[in-house]
Amino acid sequence: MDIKTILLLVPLLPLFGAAVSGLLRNQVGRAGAHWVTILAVAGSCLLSFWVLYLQMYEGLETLNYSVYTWMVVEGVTFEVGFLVDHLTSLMMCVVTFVSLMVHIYTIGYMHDDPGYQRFFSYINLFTFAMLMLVMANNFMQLFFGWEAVGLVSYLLIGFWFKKDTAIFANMKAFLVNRVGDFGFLLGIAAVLMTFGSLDYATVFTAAPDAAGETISVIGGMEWGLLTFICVCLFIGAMGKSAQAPLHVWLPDSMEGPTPISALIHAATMVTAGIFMVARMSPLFELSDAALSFVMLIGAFTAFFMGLIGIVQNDIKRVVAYSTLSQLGYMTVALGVSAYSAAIFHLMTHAFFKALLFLGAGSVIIAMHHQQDMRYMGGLRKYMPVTWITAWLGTLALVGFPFFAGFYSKDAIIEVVHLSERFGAGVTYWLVVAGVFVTAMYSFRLLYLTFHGKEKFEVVEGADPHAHLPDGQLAHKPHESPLVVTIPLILLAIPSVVIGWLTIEPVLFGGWLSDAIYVAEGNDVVAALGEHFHGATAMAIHGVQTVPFWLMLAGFAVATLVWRFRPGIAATTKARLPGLYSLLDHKYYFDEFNQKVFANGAVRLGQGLWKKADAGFIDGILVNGSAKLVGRVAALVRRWQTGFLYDYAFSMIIGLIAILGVWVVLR
Amino acid sequence: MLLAAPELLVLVMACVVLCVDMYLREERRGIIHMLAMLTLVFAAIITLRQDAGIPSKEIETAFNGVFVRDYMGDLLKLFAYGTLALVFTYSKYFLRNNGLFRADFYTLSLFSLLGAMLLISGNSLIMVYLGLELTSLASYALVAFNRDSKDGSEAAMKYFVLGSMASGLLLYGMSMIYGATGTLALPAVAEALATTGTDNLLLVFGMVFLVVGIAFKLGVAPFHMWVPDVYQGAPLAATLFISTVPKLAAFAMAYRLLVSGMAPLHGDWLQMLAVLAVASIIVGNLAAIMQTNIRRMLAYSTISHMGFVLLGMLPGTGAGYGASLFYIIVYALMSAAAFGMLIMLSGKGHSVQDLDDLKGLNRHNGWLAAVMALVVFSMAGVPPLVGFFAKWLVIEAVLQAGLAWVAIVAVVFSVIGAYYYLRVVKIMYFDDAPSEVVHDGPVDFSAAISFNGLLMLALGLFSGGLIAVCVASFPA
Amino acid sequence: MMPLLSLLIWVPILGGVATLAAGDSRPTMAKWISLLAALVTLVLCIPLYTGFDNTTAAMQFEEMRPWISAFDVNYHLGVDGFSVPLILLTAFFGPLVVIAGWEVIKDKVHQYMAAFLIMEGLMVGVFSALDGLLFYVFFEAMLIPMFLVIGIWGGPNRVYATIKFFLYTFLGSVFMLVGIIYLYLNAGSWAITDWHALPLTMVEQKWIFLGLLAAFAVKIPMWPVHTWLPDAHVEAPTGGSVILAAIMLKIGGYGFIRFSLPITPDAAAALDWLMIALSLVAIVYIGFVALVQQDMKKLIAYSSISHMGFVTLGLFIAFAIYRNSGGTQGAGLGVEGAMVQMVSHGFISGALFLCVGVLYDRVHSREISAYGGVANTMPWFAFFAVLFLMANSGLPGTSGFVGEFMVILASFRANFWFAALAGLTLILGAAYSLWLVKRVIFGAVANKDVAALRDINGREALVLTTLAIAVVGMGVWPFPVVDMMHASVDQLLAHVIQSKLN
Amino acid sequence: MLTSLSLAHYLTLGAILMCISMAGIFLNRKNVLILLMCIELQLLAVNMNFVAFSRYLDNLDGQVFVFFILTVAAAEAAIGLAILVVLFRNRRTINVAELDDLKG
Repeated sequence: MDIKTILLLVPLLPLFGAAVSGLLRNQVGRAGAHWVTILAVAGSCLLSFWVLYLQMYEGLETLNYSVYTWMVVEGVTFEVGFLVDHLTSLMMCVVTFVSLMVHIYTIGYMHDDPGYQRFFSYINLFTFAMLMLVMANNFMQLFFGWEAVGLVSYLLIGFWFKKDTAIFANMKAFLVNRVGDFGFLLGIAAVLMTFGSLDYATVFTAAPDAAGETISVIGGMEWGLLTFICVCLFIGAMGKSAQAPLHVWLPDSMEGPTPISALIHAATMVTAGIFMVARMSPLFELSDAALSFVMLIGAFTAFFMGLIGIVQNDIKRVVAYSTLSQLGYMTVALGVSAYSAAIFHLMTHAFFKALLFLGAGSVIIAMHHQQDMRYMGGLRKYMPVTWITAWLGTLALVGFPFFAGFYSKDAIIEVVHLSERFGAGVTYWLVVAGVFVTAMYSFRLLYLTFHGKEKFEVVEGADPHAHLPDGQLAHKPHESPLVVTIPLILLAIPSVVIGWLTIEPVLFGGWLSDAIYVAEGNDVVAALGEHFHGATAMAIHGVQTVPFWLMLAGFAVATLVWRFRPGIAATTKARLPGLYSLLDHKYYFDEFNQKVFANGAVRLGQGLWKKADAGFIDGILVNGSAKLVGRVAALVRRWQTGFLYDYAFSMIIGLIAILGVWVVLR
Repeated sequence: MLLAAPELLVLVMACVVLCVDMYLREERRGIIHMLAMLTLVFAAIITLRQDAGIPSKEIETAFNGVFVRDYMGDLLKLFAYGTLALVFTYSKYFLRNNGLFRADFYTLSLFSLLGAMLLISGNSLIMVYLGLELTSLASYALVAFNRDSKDGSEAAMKYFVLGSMASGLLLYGMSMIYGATGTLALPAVAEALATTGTDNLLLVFGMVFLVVGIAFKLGVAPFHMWVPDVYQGAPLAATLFISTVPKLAAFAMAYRLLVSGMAPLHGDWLQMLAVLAVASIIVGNLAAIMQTNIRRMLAYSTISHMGFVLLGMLPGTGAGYGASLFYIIVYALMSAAAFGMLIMLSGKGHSVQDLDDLKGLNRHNGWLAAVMALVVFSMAGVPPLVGFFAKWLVIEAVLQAGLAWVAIVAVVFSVIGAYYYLRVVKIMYFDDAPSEVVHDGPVDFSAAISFNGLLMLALGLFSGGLIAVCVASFPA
Repeated sequence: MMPLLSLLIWVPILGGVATLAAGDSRPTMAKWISLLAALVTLVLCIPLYTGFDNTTAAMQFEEMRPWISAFDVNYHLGVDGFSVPLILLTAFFGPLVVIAGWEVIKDKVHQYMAAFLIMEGLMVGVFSALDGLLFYVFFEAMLIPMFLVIGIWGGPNRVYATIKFFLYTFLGSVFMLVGIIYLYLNAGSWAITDWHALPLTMVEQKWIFLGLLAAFAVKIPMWPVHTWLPDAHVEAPTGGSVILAAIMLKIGGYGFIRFSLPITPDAAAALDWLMIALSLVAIVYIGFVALVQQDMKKLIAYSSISHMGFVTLGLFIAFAIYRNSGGTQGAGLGVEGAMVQMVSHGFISGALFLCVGVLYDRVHSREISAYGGVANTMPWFAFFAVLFLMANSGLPGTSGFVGEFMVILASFRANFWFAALAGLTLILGAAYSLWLVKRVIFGAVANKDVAALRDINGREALVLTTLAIAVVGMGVWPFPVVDMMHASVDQLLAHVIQSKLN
Repeated sequence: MLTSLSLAHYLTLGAILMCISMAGIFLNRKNVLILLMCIELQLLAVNMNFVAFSRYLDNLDGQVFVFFILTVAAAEAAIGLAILVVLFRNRRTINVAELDDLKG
């Protein structure tokens, strides 16, 4: 097959699957729906790996071509086209692989759901949109994919649309993303204005020439044009990749079914922002200010969102906050120009976080959709596969040496240490402290879920479909079916080994150098590479570093508090009520947004509508003038008294008036 | 002598109709109607024949120059016959239903027509006065011709007193013009003015009185007070008549007196007319809004229409007079249709007065409602109906005269006016009807009113011809 | 050669007359006649599209014959890149509206269908008239059928709404009438193209501009003369709302392109601040107002106003761009964006009103609070509704995105803040659209009315599918639409930056 | 002194008659008959003018006009009185102040 056909098939197969399973849902049936979608994604995945293989071993060059011309205006061509370089193919593989796993897993997870076909249609559509995003060769298509994944995310968070919380969460997710997209779109507009094109290659080539230009945003304040562009684009990334303060949607998105939490809200969509910044590295590299901004936002998110994870009780929310924190790490890496480190972490994170989510989902199936960890405990003996894979995922997450997360996270911490960017010092301490926090919430999750006493009781003879009170189950929890456990195992493998396998090519081997540009003097990864003597050596060296010991400390504290002395948690909570409620309320972001933005907008709308629109314009100007006319008309009418002498008088007055004006005043 | 052949025919036939009636039994009265209609047909044939082959700008005079035949006059006369034919067709139904089907109406109408024709052809102050009085006196009688109507007699009395007073004022003005110029012939007046100049107090005095007389006849504010009362009080057939033929004559009178006679004073009467027109448009539209009586509403709408007619006279150009002429013709046709429709809806022993009598017309008779809607939208000046083209032309004339503010006032008030026209449509189409009403007229009536309504549309879509004729009637 | 434009105008009008002739007693025949006429009109668009040469800005398919020769008025038709898309849009909606009213309208079917056909012909006339007076005649004549449609088949408050609609529009357009008569007196010709070339002083231009503005601002509508629209939409029957939103509003935008910009370029340049300010107010202010609506139709109506803000913004940023950069690069994007936005909004708003109509026919309420959980009982309807609402919020891949995207991109060249304020629609548009989805489509079944809903039938599915294809098609490949207007846009911009003074 | 009656005197007399007649029309709130008389008076004023001008200008046209006016005045009076009779028959009053059924 021609390479272009292959590349076209990669996104189109899932689109086809989505159309078939969605539009013909009654015709294909449940089995038909999952077969067609899984085959589509599997095909897409195979082709993606094939492309990767071609690049690795057949020397396939970077492809940059147009698929079709979207429109042409004033000589500016807007195209739908593909840019396939190493970064793209890496992303394609990650996306399709995780997606495939999730598809398979879904067979088990959504087994009884009436919206079975719809779900498969959505996740297939998502795969299409995400592939369009990563394969884009221009900003317009990027934005298209960007919003399309947002749409599918919206549909999937609200998949169970009867649940009020779900449809609130999905709206919130979309709107917060739109805030980001607002910035993103302005960034794109600035790009078009500056470069006269939206094509990546054209823009990146011309970028250095634009370095000196400025733009006046607020009267007189001159911004570097590129800084402006980058900050705007990054605001988009903040929305999509849930960086503070636009992170608020991600925890709520856990209202959706767990498979999509794994696929969209952990592994792929939320990393689109990271991918985008990496893709834009030729622009970001030209603006230190923007990079500092990126880094600080990332650092803030990495540390403070992790903290919240410690106090959450919903198993998925803990993982969600962990995702926020890990996305923060990636953002930090972007901020210090270590794009490849960010991508590397993105990749490892995709595997182990998908694993953790799917594991959590497996637990949730077993617990009959009970997600509160306070009613779990001791599940290890009921579901060993889930338990073991969860441990593996956790170890990867906390960055235990040799596990995937270790390599990527450690690399990030090291490059931050090496960076001299403004704010790198603070950032370093935040990301290092973050390691401790990560360990704490991660092990807390494991302990509360799989270890300790069972905090649920089995009520014999209860209706298995009835909604039981918290802490009661109709029958004993049991291990999930194969369609669930196999994806867990398949994801566990890369979670363990992918870091060790790929750190060298991805980080130091220049694998991404065709996609990522790092300015001289900014190349902290290269600086790190000078100390790199192989993956194994790095792991061994890792044991001697501060992060490792902090991780162990976190483990120790978690073990003590949640495994052996549960009282401590309660005591601490009672001792520090302020801190606890601050964390429990997630720093009051939601409350603030709800009060100020949501209610504010509604109140403003009401005011404008009732007062300005209905009151002033309609009431006074429109109906008011109608009334005025009516009133004057009534007066005019009274002139017509019906009396002959008044009529005559009026004529004579008229006559005299005319005479007066034309004869006397003449 | 031959020039006045149509007038002579109408005169003779008016007398014939009166006499024939005395020998007719009740059920044969249809003959009167036929005679009257034939009169109109023949008059039209004669007028057309006189007109044929003569260049449009050619003017012929008779009776020592007191009688003139020109293109404008012929056009007005033709339309006077035409509208009067419609009036007769509609009125027959009304007269029959109300036990008034006698020669009175026909004779009086024909005499009034004769007066109107003389007025149209009047080329001397005497002729204008005589024509005016003939048409007016017959109209007074028409208003009162339903002798048992309280409102009719009140209206007739008001009309008579005010009308006579207006004639008196007009005469007074004529006397001054005569004094200032020493002649009664209009062309001679104009000539005298051109040679002696216009800076003469007597002249201006006279002109004011003439303008007042014209304004009364047209029903222009503040000399409009008779219009609503007469329209409301008179028998429908009389209202129908008054709103058609005499209006055409009134325009001719305005043209003859002001343009043929006093063109050199254009600068003065232009401003008077502008003020009167604006006052009329404002008063007519405002007062109409508040009416619940449809005849009164139409009366006030007439007042505003007459304001628009005057607007066309402002620039003093052929195009402007053409616009006015077009407007007045269109007005006569619209008015005939509107009052004809009221007759149609009145039926036996009932006379439509309230707007609410039109309720739900669309449900009972969609076609009638459509015809009425065409008429009403035309009056409101909505294209593609002919009323719009009339308004357009006069607005153009006003702008040509450089009076942009007048144009703005006129269009704004025409929007206000649109409201009450829309209310008619609303009542016909949007309101629910009492179920027992049945509207059904004789075939010729239905045909005539349909024709009349469709004319609104046809004259709009193909307005080029009539507009061209109207404009060509005047020297550029 | 076949007088194509005349056919496009008169086939529906005569079809309407024929429908009327079918009479009250034969509704089925009336329906079929009207469908036939609408379809024939649509078919007549094919030669219009295929025969249109998009490489030139010259008027095509011209027809010219004297009409009112005493005043130089001609029956002069012709189309360029601005008119053709709008004519196609109009013809596209003809059959849809007929089909949409097929079973729903039970009372006076023949009049209903006839009104729409006549309106269709008149709207095509507006888009193809090259004679000022002819344009005005079509422009105003349209009011009559619409007035009747709202008034006869409308909701409980229809009388107020329809009279308000009529008088508002009428008031606006009489000022235009004064303006165009003035132009005629100066130019001695009613040909719009002659007016384009007519030199005018600044004072004249400003007055004429304001006169034209009065007509087009009401029509499009711009803040603060928009208040007729929500009322008209709420009360109008579904078909009325569809035509009103889908096509009639576009006439305002078209008027700016055909009249205001080329005839009074200097005034437009001098007053562009006003136009831009009003556009931005429309986008932002109306966005907030739309957010709090309780009535679905009102919400969509307000969202229409907000979307039309993009049209005026796209048209008038050209001057700011020219002042900034000395060139028109970017201005074309704005103008074409405005055009695309018009076409796209036609599809989307039409579709949305049809969706509301589908619900209204079943439950007889437009109140948002009367619904909830519609997706449970009407999954296919939910699919379409969400699609169109997403398009309404400017989702890429739907037509709603294209126009907004182009205008925002273009306005950035004029001023950062224009783009930023216009960009707020991304958030506001999504907020009101999605909140509507949340309250109406999603959620548990709210009441027994919703529980009793039947999903869309074949007729409704046909209409909505057609529109969905249009919306998605234009979102995925706007090329043909945009390509049609390049030459005309270039010519317009070249003309507009050329001062008419001195 | 009589010989020195000039045109102005006649015109003034005509004007005074005119004013009286008009004042009569709108001041009279009693009897419709008085209105008819006022109208006659008005015509008299006009005739006065015409005759005066005719003499002054030495032109007979004015006097001819006066004959016509007199004739018409007679017809007018006939019609007026006829209407008056009808009015009285219908309303049993000829009081001007009671003629206000039609108004507004």
